[in-house]
Amino acid sequence: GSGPRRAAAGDGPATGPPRRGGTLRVGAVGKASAVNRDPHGVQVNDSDYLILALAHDPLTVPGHRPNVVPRLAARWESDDLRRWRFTLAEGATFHDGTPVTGADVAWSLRRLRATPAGATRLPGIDAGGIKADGRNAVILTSDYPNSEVPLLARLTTFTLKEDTTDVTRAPGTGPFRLESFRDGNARLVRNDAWYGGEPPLDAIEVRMFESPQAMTSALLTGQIDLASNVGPVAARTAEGRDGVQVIRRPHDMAMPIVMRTADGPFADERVRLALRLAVDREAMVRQVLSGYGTVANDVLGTADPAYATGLTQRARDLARAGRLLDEAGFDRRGTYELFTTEDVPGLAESATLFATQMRDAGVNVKVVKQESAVFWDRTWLKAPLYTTYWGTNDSVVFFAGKTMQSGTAHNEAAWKDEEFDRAYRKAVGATRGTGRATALRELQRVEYESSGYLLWGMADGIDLAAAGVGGLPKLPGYGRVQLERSWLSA
Amino acid sequence: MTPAVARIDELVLTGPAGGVVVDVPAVSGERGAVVALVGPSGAGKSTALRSMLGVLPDGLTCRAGRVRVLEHEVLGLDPVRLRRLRRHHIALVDQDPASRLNPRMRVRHLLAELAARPGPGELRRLLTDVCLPADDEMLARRPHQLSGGQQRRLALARALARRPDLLLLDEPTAGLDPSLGAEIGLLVRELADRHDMAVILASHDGDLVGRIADRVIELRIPSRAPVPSPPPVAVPSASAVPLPAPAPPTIMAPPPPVAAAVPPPAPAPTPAGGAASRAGRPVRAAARRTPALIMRRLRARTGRRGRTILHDVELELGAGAAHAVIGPSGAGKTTLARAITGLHPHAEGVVELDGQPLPLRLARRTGEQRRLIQLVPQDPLGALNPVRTVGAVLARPMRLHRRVDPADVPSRVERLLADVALPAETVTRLPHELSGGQRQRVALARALAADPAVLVCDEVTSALDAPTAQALMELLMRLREERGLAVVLVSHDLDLVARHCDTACSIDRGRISWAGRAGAVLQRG
Amino acid sequence: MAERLTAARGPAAPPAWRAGQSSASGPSASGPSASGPSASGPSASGPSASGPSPSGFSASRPLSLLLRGAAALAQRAVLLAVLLVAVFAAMEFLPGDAARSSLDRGASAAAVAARRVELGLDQPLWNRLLRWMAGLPTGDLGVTSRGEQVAEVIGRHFPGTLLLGGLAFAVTMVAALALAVVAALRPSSALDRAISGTSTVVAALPEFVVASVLVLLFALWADLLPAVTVTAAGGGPASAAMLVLPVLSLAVPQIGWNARVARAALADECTAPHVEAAVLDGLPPRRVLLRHVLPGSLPTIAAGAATSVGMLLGGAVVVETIFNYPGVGSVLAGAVRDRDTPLVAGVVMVTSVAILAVLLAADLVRGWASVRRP
Amino acid sequence: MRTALRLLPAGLIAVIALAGPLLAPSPIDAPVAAPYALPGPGVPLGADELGRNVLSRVLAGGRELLLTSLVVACLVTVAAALLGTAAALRPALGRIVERVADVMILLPAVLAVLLVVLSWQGGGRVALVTAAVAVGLPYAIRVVCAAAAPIAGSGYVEAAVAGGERLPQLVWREVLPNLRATLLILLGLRFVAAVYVVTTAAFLELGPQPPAADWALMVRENAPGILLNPWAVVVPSLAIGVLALSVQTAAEVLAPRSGRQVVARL
Ligand SMILES: Nc1ncnc2c1ncn2[C@@H]1O[C@H](COP(=O)(O)OP(=O)(O)OP(=O)(O)O)[C@@H](O)[C@H]1O
Ligand SMILES: Nc1ncnc2c1ncn2[C@@H]1O[C@H](COP(=O)(O)OP(=O)(O)OP(=O)(O)O)[C@@H](O)[C@H]1O
Ligand SMILES: [Mg+2]
Ligand SMILES: [Mg+2]
Ligand code: NI
Repeated sequence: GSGPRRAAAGDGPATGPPRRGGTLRVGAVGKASAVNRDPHGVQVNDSDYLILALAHDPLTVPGHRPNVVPRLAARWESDDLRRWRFTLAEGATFHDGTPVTGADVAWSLRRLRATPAGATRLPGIDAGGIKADGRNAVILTSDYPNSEVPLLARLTTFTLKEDTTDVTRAPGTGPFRLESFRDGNARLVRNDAWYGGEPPLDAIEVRMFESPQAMTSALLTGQIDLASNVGPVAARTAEGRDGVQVIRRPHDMAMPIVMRTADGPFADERVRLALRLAVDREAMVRQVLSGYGTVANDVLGTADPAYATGLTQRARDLARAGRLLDEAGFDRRGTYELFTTEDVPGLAESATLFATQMRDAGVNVKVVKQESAVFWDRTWLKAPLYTTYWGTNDSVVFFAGKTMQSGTAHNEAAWKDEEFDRAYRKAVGATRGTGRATALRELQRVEYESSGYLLWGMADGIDLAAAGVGGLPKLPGYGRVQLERSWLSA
Repeated sequence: MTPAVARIDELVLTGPAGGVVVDVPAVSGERGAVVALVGPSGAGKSTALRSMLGVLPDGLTCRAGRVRVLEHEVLGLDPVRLRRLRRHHIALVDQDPASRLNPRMRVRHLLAELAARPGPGELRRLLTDVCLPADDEMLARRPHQLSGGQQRRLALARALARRPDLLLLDEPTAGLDPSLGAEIGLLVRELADRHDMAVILASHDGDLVGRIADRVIELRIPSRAPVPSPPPVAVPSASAVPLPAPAPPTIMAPPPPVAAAVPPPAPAPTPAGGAASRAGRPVRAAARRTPALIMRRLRARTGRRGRTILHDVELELGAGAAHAVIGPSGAGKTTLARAITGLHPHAEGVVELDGQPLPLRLARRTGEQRRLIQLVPQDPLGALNPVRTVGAVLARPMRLHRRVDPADVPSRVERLLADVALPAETVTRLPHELSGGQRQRVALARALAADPAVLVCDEVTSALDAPTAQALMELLMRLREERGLAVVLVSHDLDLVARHCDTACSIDRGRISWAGRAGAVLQRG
Repeated sequence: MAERLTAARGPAAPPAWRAGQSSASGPSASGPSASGPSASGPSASGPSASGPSPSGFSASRPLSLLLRGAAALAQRAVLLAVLLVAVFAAMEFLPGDAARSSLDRGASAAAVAARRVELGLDQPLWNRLLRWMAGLPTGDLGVTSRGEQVAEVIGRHFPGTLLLGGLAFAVTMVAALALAVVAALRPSSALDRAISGTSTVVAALPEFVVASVLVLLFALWADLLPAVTVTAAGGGPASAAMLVLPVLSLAVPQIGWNARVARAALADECTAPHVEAAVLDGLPPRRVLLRHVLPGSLPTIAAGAATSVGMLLGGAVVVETIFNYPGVGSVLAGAVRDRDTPLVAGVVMVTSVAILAVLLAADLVRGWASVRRP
Repeated sequence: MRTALRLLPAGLIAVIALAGPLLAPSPIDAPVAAPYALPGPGVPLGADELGRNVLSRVLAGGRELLLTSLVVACLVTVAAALLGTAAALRPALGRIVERVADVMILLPAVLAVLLVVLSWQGGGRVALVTAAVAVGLPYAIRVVCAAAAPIAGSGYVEAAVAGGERLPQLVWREVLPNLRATLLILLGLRFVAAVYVVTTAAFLELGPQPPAADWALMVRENAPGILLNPWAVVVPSLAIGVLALSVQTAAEVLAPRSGRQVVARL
């Protein structure tokens, strides 16, 4: 197929040593109606999250290998995987100069835990299990052994001063200090005293855009320097234009198709396997993602260092799919509705193309597009066949725990598998080592063979930047907000 | 002789079928001369006048046409020059001025937009010239706040406003009472004499023509389109009234300029006494029964809290009787007619029909009540739907009120047309394809199609030549006899009134100023 | 030729045209006196010749106008209330609710329920509606599902939309009228057909197509105008140039629509006899059009324009998104998506007031132009 | 003959819209090129968001839209013509009709469409048509009402009332024939507006569902790639415009010519 050409040759990232100074204008998508400035609130807007992440620090942040790296917490340790002690970074202070204490962190985490979604953000950790430990440490106690606690501490564990009331004006601990904010647009200036080392940029201006298209236009006409998460269409539009670099961050977004396992037409494992064999993954990546992505193998968590590369890559095998359907006694005369929504670019398109491909296997799939609110209210977790998406590419275990183990509230495919559950418990309960590795392999094998997910590929995250911008983040998911090492060439 | 300001050398128009519809003889008009075009309704008088503005009726083809106005061949003149000619040098006062005055403009602007020197003084002068009150209140009115005669005079004032070289008048005195007509006649004569205008007018008002015209040119209906003679009516003497025999264009000797000194030529041969005796019978017949239409203390205002324009008018009318309403222009005749029909929204009083009280608001009247009283309005052009053919217009009341077997409707329509002396082919025409007199007759025919008990005619003969008017009156006479139709006739034609009505009243400033036998109107002066 | 006329009737001519005639009574017993009283005031009092007329319709005019205005306003207020009830009911009808959409998709059922209580969604519709309405007189439009004051959100965003919509409306009306008039001056000419055809096609183009094409042409290729709006510190667009493309994208389809309506209304009115009369009076085409044709077709044109306001505000949702223009349109889109009833109702209310104002104006135009018979 | 000539484009576009699916060179839902590929061999209009043949989809995408929008446009125009003139003739009725219409004008189209279509589960096309009529009607009524008002005050309507005509006849015989130009334009514009509503519905995922080819849907789906392959958006947009234009011409040509023409050139 016609894979995407690499980012325009002449306009690679700025080279040379990082230069100090300059103001970076960053665009991020956000809806005016959904602006939320509470660090522990629900961030629907990229722009809000970007601003918060620059001004506040979570305890940990995503990394490449390992996938969790220190930020406000300099290190963490646990003996039994239940009692986790996070030690704060040396010299961490708030923007007003006061040092960050364990009490501040504990208060903030308890505040986070008390939000409506708190239980899913910090699963297994009660408010009572969050305690300051001395001046610069905090202890989190999990109900069960959980090796993933540091991972859970990524993203929204923003720290405010204890007993803050006005959260929108509270000083943060991050590399930049919020100078002004209006309607989702903000200006942040360098925090010279940041414990992680002084960022090169003088300031970052965040501009909120209603749509990726508007953001792309703004970048192409030089109104902004960095357009974050614009999607493949914008990337192709920008390709070949002078003065624009296209940054690909692989494994950014999963858009699996969910087949309900508990009941309905896809309850039979053979039917699910047949569909997985009938889908043309290469074509999906090529057509839906314009090639800006990679083929996947039905296992979620592709960027995890522990991701099972040993499993054979599934490829299209219509003959075998047909046989499996026959064996299962699948009714080919029926029409099966595939529900989808337009929340993220490419989602509805993937459903459409999937439906076309299924016709080759003799399965009639009819795409039903739903408005977002309807989809989440009526379809998600309930329908026999629907698309879903996960924007942060978390670890294998994270997905297993959040969406597949039998007890979770968000078991999208209503999947219950003894073997899987056992492997999961072993994986979370195991310290790093061979036991954990085997458990993880086992877990992924079961998932590969019989889960309700059909993960055909992973979309790249795509940012556009002006030619002079260097040091841009390369990580998938929310790793894209780490702009503290970015710089502008003269 | 001074060179002609305007001359029609020839003008022959043919209809869609190819037959000649209009054939205008040579016409010319010079400065200082008043030329009158006369002839039966539908002869082409209005067409001739309009041709001098460079317009021909659409739908007709011009087989031969040479019309010169002020050294310009106006048919086919380029638009810019034509417009300038119309703007500065020619003015036409149309036959139906009511519809041709912009309803959204005030008198002030209607005059000012054409005035050569639009100043307040000039506007007042114009109004005074046409015998309209020259006060601010008048200047602030809109056309629909004027009576029919006032509208006509306003249209005349508009024409005079630009001080044209050539003044074309289409029935300038239609709908005006005799004295006002005489006044307007004097004005026209003076325009020609003192201001050196060329005036060409079309009129059926023999009186006016006799008094002011220097030359009379008679138009006739081309032989191809014979006018059906009205069918023999029940009254024996009616058939004695002949239709005008088509006469060759005659150029009469110009009468002496002081028109008023010439006694008006007697227009009709029938002696007034004969009419009175004929009219006697229905009155007696009706007297035995209760009166068909009774009106008591009828008042009308211009608005809910507006000025009163009718004061306590009383009227009684027997079945088969004919009552005339005369009076100066703007007196309230039309208002009275409309109030009877239920069309004046701000009227109060009592109206009874055949002993039954009748609501004054039309909306409260039943369909049958509406059918029983029919109005022939003063402005027939406005009262005819521009997109409906004559045939449809006439057939509709018959079907609506189910007075005629549906199968018979076409033949009844044909009969009705013949009754009002219109050719049968008129059925397919649209209102704007008719002459003024023809429209008036269509409006009358429509009213008759409903088979009413009371017919209210508002100036139904104002656009008709005397013989045609006479024929219509005979028709009404016949219906009065046969069906007991009661007629309220609003008219300024005292001869007509004297000959065809039983009783009459005169309205002045909204009050009945006189009532008595119709024969007496002529003596009243 | 006109020159000669003027010369002949120069100042030398007698000032009164009918010199000597106005006083002549002669046989005319009813001449001037017949028409005199018809013009005089409420007089049962007799033949008062002239003078100011204290007739009813001019005396009580200001008062009755005021009363009528008040009545019209009251009527509109009721309309608005009805609409708001409808909006509340409509939002109730839609699947999903604000509690769920203001939470993570991961929120538990208990959390959703708690959030419903917090947002008052557990209350019956009427309760919520009444509570919301009770706050209206004090300018309190309630709180969004994200906890902001609705009035504040709208206050921040509505001026932008008003500016955008107002400009687009002005551009629309000027352009549409100009096109319609130009076309009407040359009926069934090539120009007329071209204008009619283009405006139909243009009216069929969705705003975002126009917007995308404009961005492509003027921003990405020609680099003449900014592609998107950048918000200045004050909240408005940073430069006036940023308004050009959004205004055009909004206006172009509406120009098409209004040009068509106006052209048709003009065509209908052109058949009126009084228009013909004006032409035969030799009035210049422009005058005929402006004074004789336009007033009659104004009600239709005004109605078209009034409906355009609604569509302009609707189009603002799309255009604001594409150009990243800070306005209330995008807030409305998001609020509907989030089932944020108070916010939707608040936005609908302010846009409705704007639309109502224009509808009222259209009604006034119609009242002015309509000819009531006596 | 001239009538036939003027009808030709309308006929052509109708034929394309109705028979298009048969003419399509490749299946409408199979990718044949890269997404948003520019025109090239086999894909004269390039490819759409999924690399499908734009030409095929344009050919296939008119039928439903044409029929739905035509139905909506006719319903709206007829209903508005009747209600609007009735309202102009009867001020009391007029006030009610107009006030109801006004409320509906104030309701944003998005909300109105959502309400009708979502509350009428399984209504499908009928629900969509209903919503489109409901959204379009108030606008149309206002225009008709305004246009009919002067005619309602004319002498011939008064004469007809005095002659005993009832409301339906007044509407049908006296007023409507005089509104020819306005009504025809209205029909054309309502068609366009109907397309609009169908597009809006598609925007709310309520209209035609993928992979159906539909001009309105295509315009919307391919909008993000307008810079990559403009044809995928421009061609269906133009198709809608041309369709509207031909609906308009057809209506003008086919409607009976009546009434006086513009008498004199201005
Ligand atoms: N709406 C109005 N506002 C002010 N004055 C009005 C209004 N309607 C009618 N009038 C006046 O009422 C008077 C009576 O009008 P009407 O039409 O009844 O007169 P008429 O007797 O029929 O006159 P004509 O012979 O000229 O037709 C006129 O002076 C007219 O100017
Ligand atoms: N557009 C048209 N189509 C067909 N016939 C027409 C058209 N216009 C006028 N006519 C006919 O031409 C003839 C002359 O009409 P015109 O108006 O000039 O008559 P007129 O002499 O003014 O009559 P009246 O005294 O009744 O006003 C009439 O028979 C009329 O029916
Ligand atoms: Mg005539
Ligand atoms: Mg009168
Ligand atoms: Ni001149």
